[in-house]
Amino acid sequence: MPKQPADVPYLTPVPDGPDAVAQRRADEALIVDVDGYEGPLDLLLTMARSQKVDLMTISVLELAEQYLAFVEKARRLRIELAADYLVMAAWLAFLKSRLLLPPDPQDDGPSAEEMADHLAFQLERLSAMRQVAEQLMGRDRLGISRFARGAPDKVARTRRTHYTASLIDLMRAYARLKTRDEFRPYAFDRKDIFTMEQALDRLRKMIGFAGEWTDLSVFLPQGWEADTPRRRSATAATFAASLELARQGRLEIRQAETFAPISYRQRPHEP
Amino acid sequence: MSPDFPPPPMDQQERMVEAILFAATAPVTMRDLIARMPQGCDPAEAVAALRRTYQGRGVVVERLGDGYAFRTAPDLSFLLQTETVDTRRLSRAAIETLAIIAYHQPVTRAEIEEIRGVAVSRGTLDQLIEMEWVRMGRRRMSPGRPATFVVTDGFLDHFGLESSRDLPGLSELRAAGLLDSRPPAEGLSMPLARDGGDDDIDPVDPPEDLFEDE
Amino acid sequence: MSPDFPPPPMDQQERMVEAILFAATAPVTMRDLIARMPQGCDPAEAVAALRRTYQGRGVVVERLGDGYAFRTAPDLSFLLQTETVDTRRLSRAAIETLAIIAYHQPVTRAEIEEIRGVAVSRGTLDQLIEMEWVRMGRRRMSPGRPATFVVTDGFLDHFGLESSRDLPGLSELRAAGLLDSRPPAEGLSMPLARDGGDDDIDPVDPPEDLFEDE
Repeated sequence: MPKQPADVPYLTPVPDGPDAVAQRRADEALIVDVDGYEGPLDLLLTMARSQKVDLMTISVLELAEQYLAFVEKARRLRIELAADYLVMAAWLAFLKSRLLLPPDPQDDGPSAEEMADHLAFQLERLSAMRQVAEQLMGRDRLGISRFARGAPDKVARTRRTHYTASLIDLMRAYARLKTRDEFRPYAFDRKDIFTMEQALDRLRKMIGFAGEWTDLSVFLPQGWEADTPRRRSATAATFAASLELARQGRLEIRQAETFAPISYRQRPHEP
Repeated sequence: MSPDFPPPPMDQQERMVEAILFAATAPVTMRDLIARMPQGCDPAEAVAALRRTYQGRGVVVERLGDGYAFRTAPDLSFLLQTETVDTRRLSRAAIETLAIIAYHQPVTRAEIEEIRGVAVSRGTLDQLIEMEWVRMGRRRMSPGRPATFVVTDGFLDHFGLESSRDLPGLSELRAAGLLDSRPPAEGLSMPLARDGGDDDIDPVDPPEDLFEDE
Repeated sequence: MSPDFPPPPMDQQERMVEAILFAATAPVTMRDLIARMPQGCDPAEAVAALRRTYQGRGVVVERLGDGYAFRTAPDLSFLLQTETVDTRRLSRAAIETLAIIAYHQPVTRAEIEEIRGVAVSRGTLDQLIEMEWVRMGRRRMSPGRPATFVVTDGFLDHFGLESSRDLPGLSELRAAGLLDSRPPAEGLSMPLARDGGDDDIDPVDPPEDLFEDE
């Protein structure tokens, strides 16, 4: 059942006649005061104070009516209220209707009483914050009641920067400069390096002939056994290559114990 | 100084603390005192002695937050009004916001707005931060990780508080349940109209680590 | 205040002078004190009493020109100095310039610039000279008689070199893998070749070097 404006008790009729002007002035004075409020909650707090009771025992219903009357007056006077005042009015109208109607057992939201209690709590909390803010501002404040030293001594702050660099930094810097000119695509000397690619190539070709277990050294390239660094490189590369071929299932590896010679043979074909 | 030297006698240590505190405008922490005094000194005892010496004098040693500072005795303020630096007048909104931060810290912007029932303007928080009375605290571990605000040592100094536990009326407010963070249940909370102005733009989030510390 | 009131007792007057001198931004003259203290006070006597009180303390009341002010006791001035030592790595520009001087000395600024391929800022050379790692050498007997730079004994000392001839040569740099500027292959870890890494990005380039490097 939609409510008609006339049903709503707080909508007082606009008075006619000479009284109207005075009434209008009074209303305007109230409304113009809106600028003095820090939002709708502040306005509600001011209205609540006029009930002259403890905020916790305030009649929220009465407060809601007072607020709604205020908003209605503003509307009548064609004074635009900020959006938050109107949102608050809508919420209070809702709260008010909830407070007046018997509770709906189907509704599992907060009860009207809970909403009203929370509003009272908020008003009391805001009021308390106002009070402590005042107490705070009334303290012996620095620069007002208490003063710091007016001409503090300068604490001489000497900052010493200690730079560090190591010889390796220096060498790297120089190397960086030098390589800028003579950029060599590959500076590493690989004359004595037998690569894994080379070893793979070699081993792939040779393993076909290794039906019996054959020692790793047999697979080393010619001329690489004599010189130690070259033999080491060739051995490492060949071993790495053998692992790859074993993974591919092309050969088998055998070693009797740690550090014993390693030997290979071609993986016997499945019968 | 080598640790083998005996520390200076206590009356000398008191003189040292006196000189250091006199020379500074901001409170000096115990750590600073330890760092600046010769090794083996006991600045805590020297500070205690100094406080006794200055009891009832024209300037007194105050404990402010983590530090100590000389401040003129409040009863003599009438002589010193000419020294007053013209501090910007704080708006009512700023004062209220400051009080809410002090009593509810760490508090998010949304919580401040819930308490005041209005949007907190960007300028208000900026002003408090610029005055170095408020700073960002840890982010809240809730959806959106909102920034929180806390009061600073500068706030404690300004209002002559040893710590934020000494805020006037704190225990009464707490006992009355008025400092409980009561997240309003759905539909319980009063509406807060957000006007579309730039007031609503969240403060530019600083790189987290800068403000993460307590 | 009416002149009929008796003046405050002298110990109160002393407190007043104490607070006024403490809070003042400049020495306070006797005239200022007379103007600011309640009528009937005797600031001259109060100042004298205050000076006696502070005799031998960490701060003392001094007469400075026409006025009076608190000053730190001269023997405690050492407390008002703090020295902080920052350890910083040399900027890339500085270390390269230093390397060129070390390897090519005596070398002119124009030559350094030619090798580096960029202008050498005055600040970089000044810094090396101030660190006493580089000094001016003989002037070059060429048009314009440009100054040359050489490394100092302090440099040799710091880098543990007996003479600048002990600097590793190019072939040794190459053997150490330092001349291989090939970027290391993906996933191939070469302990020695990692050097390029953080060395190249100097986190703390002093401002003068910011625009100098390529």
